[in-house]
Amino acid sequence: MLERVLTKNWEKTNSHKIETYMAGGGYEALRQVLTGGFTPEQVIEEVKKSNLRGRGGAGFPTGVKWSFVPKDPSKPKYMVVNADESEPGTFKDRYILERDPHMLIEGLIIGSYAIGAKTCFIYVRGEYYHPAQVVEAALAEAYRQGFLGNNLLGSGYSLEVFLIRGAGAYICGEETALLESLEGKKGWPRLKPPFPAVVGLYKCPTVINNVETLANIPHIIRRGGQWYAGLGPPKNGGTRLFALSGHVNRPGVYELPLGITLREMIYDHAGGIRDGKVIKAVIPGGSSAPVLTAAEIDVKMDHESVAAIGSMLGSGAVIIMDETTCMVKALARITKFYAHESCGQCTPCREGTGWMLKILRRILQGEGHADDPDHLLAIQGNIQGMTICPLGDAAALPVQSFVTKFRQEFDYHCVHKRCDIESACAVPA
Amino acid sequence: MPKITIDDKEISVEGGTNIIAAAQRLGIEVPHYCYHPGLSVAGACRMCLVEIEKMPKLQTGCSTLATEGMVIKTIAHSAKAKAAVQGVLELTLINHPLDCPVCDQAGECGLQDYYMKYGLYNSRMRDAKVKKEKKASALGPHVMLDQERCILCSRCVRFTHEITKTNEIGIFNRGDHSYIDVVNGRSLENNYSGNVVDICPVGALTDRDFRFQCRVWYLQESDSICPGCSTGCNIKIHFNVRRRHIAGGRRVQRLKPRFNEAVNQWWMCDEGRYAYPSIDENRITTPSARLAAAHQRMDWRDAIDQMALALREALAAYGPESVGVIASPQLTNEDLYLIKKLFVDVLGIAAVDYRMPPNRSAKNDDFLLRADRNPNTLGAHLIGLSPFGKEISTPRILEAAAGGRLQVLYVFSTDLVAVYGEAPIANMAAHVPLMIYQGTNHNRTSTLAHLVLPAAIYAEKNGTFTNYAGRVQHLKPAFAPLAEAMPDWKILCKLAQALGHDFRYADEEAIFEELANSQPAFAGITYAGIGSHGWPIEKERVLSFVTA
Amino acid sequence: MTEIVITMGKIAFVLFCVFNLLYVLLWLERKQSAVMQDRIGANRADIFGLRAWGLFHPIADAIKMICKEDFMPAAADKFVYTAAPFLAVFFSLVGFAVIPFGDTLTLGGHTIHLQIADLNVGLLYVFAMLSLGVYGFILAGWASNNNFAFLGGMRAGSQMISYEITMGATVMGLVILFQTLSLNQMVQAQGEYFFGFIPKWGVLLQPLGFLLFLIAGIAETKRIPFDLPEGESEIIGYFVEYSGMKFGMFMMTDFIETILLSAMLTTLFFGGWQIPYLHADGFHLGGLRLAINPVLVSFLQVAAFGLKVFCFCWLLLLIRWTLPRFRYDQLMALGWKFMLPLSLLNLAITGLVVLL
Amino acid sequence: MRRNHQIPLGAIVKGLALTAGHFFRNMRIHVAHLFGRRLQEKGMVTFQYPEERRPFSPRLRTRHRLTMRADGSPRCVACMMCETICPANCIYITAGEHPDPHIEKQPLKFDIDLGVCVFCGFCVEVCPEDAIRMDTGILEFAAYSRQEMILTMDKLLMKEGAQEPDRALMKENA
Repeated sequence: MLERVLTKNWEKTNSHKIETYMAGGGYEALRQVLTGGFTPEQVIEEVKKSNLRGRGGAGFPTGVKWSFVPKDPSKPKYMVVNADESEPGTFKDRYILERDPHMLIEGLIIGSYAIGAKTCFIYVRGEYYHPAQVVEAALAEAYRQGFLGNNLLGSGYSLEVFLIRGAGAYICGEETALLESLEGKKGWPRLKPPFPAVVGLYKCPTVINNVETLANIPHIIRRGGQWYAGLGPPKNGGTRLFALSGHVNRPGVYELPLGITLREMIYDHAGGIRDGKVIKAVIPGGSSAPVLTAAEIDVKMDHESVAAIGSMLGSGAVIIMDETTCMVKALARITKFYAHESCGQCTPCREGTGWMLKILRRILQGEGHADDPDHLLAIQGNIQGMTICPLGDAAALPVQSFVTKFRQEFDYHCVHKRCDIESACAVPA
Repeated sequence: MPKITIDDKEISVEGGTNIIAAAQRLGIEVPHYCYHPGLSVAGACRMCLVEIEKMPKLQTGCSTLATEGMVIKTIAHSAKAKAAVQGVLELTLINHPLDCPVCDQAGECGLQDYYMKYGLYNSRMRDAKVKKEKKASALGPHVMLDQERCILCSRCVRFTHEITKTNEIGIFNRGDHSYIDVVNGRSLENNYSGNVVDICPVGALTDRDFRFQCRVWYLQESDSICPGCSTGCNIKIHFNVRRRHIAGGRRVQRLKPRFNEAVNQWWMCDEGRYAYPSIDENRITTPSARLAAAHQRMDWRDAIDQMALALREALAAYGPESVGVIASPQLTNEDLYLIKKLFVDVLGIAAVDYRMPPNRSAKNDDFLLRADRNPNTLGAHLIGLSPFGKEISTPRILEAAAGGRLQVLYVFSTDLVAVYGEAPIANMAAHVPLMIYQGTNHNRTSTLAHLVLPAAIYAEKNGTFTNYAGRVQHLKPAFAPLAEAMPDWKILCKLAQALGHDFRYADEEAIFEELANSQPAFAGITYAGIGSHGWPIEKERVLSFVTA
Repeated sequence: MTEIVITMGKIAFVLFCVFNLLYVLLWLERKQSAVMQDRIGANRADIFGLRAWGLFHPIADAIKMICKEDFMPAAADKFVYTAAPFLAVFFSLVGFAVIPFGDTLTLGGHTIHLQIADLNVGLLYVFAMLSLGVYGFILAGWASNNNFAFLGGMRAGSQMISYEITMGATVMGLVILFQTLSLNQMVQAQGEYFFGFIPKWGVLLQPLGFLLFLIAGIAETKRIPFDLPEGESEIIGYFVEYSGMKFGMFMMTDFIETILLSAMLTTLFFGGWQIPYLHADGFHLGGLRLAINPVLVSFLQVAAFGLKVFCFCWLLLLIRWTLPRFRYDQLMALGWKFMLPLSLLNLAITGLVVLL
Repeated sequence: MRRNHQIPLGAIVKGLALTAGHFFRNMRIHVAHLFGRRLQEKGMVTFQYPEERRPFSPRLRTRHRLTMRADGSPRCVACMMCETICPANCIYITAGEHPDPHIEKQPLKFDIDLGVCVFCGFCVEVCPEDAIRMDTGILEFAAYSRQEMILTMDKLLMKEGAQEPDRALMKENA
């Protein structure tokens, strides 16, 4: 059977307690790094070797990202943990925060050490009230144990960690918007370049990592990058948390190696489609990823393979839809989310998402025009690639994929002014 | 100096220049809304997208800096960029109300301009526009807000954040419900609030003062210099003399700042901006003489003759000590030079000064507005109209007048009553046989004067001001003087001729030429050299005169 | 004394007739042109609601002209400017002095010749007066001190000279035939008959002469198609500066000359007051005789003259409302290269025929 | 330069015959009409204007009017398009604030100087609010002074005391 790296403690009682964590070998990696003579460069090297790629969605190699931080000591450096997990369909970080927060804390300490940060912020999604409490408690435990604070384990290295709760904006999951939010401003993404690694929080070099990414660090240090890289296919080190939701019999978070096929994931692990229905579509990487049809579920779930068929692995949130789903309604629901969450800073996303939602709502109300699907495609084309941050693309890609792959459903709606799949295909409020 | 290629044209620009600015130098327009050279880059409107070789995505011209060998195609050459810009413009317009007929911005509106150039013309928008809360509401004493017209370019927000640092305006809410408003019930009240109207590319922020006064296409413009303080902000006078039924026949409709890197950049203060009504209101229109209590209109010829006679008699009977002249730093260098030439050099009068006791309540505001509310104080000084050195001789002149030692007191554009109070000036006027007031507007001093002469106001004048930093700047006339008013120098020439001195000048430039030849501080300066951006007199020269 | 009274009466009668005809012509000018053009014409001037087909319009015209501002250009020659219209009217009116409008009328023993003055050089007199009339126009043009007016005056002068020659040469044919310059004698001579029954009218004796005289006559009156001195669409002409009644006098001159021309045509070519076969004592035709009271005969003759004049007036108006204006070079070419040679030819043939 | 010096005598005679023909024909008919005969034959094209009126073409541009909102206020928002396009410069608008912020702007004064107007209809064409029309059917607006030729907003709005539109004639042809 597959080795469980991140989820091995989850079923234990009091898995969030430091005792439980330390009993399973927790904080040994930290000890190894701080007292075992690891230099920050060596840590980065080990992480590079592990082929660990960012788990937030973009999949950028973590070691490489850390190495971008300038060595220049004139400015403070910051480590920021992005726990603003808001993508619809994604709930993996929440499990780490709630069930094994110390794995994250150990990871962030090692990461901060590697980039030379003296301060670390954990930016937790506002709605994650309970997880935030758990992490807060875990931080207190770590301070008590001397893993945080001044002169960690006598190494001379000091680190302060602050937990900050967001106010509920999806956009603050975007790293520069998150930094703005941290600085106390409106969560508007920044223009890039400059990238945060050079000009980040308070204009200082900043590394922003996803919760799951950092949770992998202790394991990499303890068991070696080589071992970690071997867990997955080439260039995709380690296992990965997939959040399966939708019309499957057993939705939930699954730790699976990268490269497993979507079919295996759905039928072998999640117990197949509920009520024996036929699968219709799958969104493989969070609601912003282009949708896949039932014919495409033999794809291997790693960044390259998914990208090859025009979608993306993203945050590993797999949403499964069966034959009873009206794709127009599904798209309207997704679009509503992005229209609601668009920050309003740049024109295409601000105006385009709202317009697309209005059109989709109109189609659902039976007032669609034959050329509305074409308009949707044209509008998404005017958003995609034109915006400051990826939210524009996130809103545009589902529209593009839904309308092109399920065009007949949209046309049916527009021509017949009703739905032929769901008898009560209501308009999302 | 990176060398870049824009639309097949090569140009070398300084490092750090963005693509919009580089293209501008080549005369290529990159459409934009949120970018303003005086503000930080926001990159929000997405109108300035250009195609850059070796970059897969379109880049914004505002935030992309020129780097060596960059090959850029603007919408004129790139179909991809053009389609993108058209798409962005379409999105900008979908929620914009169609109220151009009532919008003051119409005619100088970025949306209208770009729509005509790059618009799709056929609307695909079938759905209702987003309604916002504030339609035509006041944002402050000078600025009107219409949230629906706003395209959220954030220029105004950045202006109050970066230039005035007052942070009154913010963008609230999210997505297509975003709107601009003032923060926490504050009001947009700072001395530079009018500038947000200038930088607003659409009709979201309009000028309350200009509201519904005149459609902008009726306006003509003329370059001038603000006479409000010694900064001498470069301005444009927007006036309407073609359709006189508009705005009650007022000629000047508004003032706008004119870019001058060395003086005011893109900005001007509200105090200067809204001071224009004096150009058309309460003007002295004809020469008049005070008979008993009332003033009676008279001919220019009679007025000049009367002055000349009085001066000649006073000089003959009582000598030059019997004449006092109070000049004004509101006058141009040309006017002041002639005052000096006529009264000091030719007639030998010593009691000539232009200085008033400083107004203690006026302060520099660390940006544009200066405590000295006169545009040409340094000019008057450099011309040499401070004969008693550092000491201000105005009170002495007035004292002499009140003591009956003056036969003629000639006051230029200075409201003595405002400075010294009504009673002393009335008393003084009663003791001088002839008090002449030559100025632009009626005031209490003109009421007390025995002879009132109408002078042209700055908008009607050709001439130069010297600002506090020694920059000689040229103001051009927007229109002819009102009614019978004449530029001060012409009045002085007529007076000089009536006194038998051959003062003849073709125009203001001829006077300035003589001034430049005779006054070392102005040596080498010509109107052509001043141009539209002014001529800075070297600092050492200015200092040597100020301290001398 | 009686002679003077009778002469005064004749003058009054002629002026009465001329002015009334003038009045009618003013009305006719409007009405005839309207009828020709399928219109109704001026009909709105009314007296107490009575419109009378527009007959009151000439009155309205007169009132308007008299009430209008009498404008005079500052640079005009005051005296000449004022005198010019009077000259024009005067010379056109005095032409009527020698026109015989009837034979004789015997009343209470007095035999009255129905002609104001029977000059033996009557024809020359008319031409003389017509020639003098041009002074009115030239002086009007000159005195206005306006280039366009002056141009109009000069055009009038040159046009008069050009066509007067033709006119004179044409009439010479008749003079040769009738052997007299007296208009009355000419009319008398037209009371004879060819072959005993065809009236010996000038038009039959001189058909070409009639045509040439008609054309030259129209040119003399300066009316369309020879209205170059006016030329409303180009220069407006010698009266451009005139207004009010002074302008009205020029207008009157136009119409008086039309009447004079009609009278001349009648007198010279259409038997004047002659009614074929009507003699002093009644109708004579072959063996037929019908005695009529001589007074009635005189009346009939005067009426016949009037009718003929009226018919010519009608014809002149018809021409005026039908033809477009000539170009100036065409006018001159027509006068000098076409009409003058033809009139000389006419004279030569007539002379030859008479000689033979 | 070649000039045609020929006198078209034939054409002159033809022309005279034509006009004389009309004269006699119409005289005959006019006289017959006087006695109430041959009324079906038309002798002239003239309409006896004040007594006898022709129906107007619906496209005819007649005196202007300003259209109103339901509450009787002008639809005009004083955008000055008409004033701007007017080739005769005969429209004089003074704008002011409207109490309703959704209308925002209204004319305080709206004068048209009919003595200057050339009736080109550009103002109607250019109006974005359908606020000005030239469909009143009023063609008679002679006045004794220049001042009376200026139509004020009240007159243009066809308020009380204003000349009534001659709509009957407009409709006949519409």
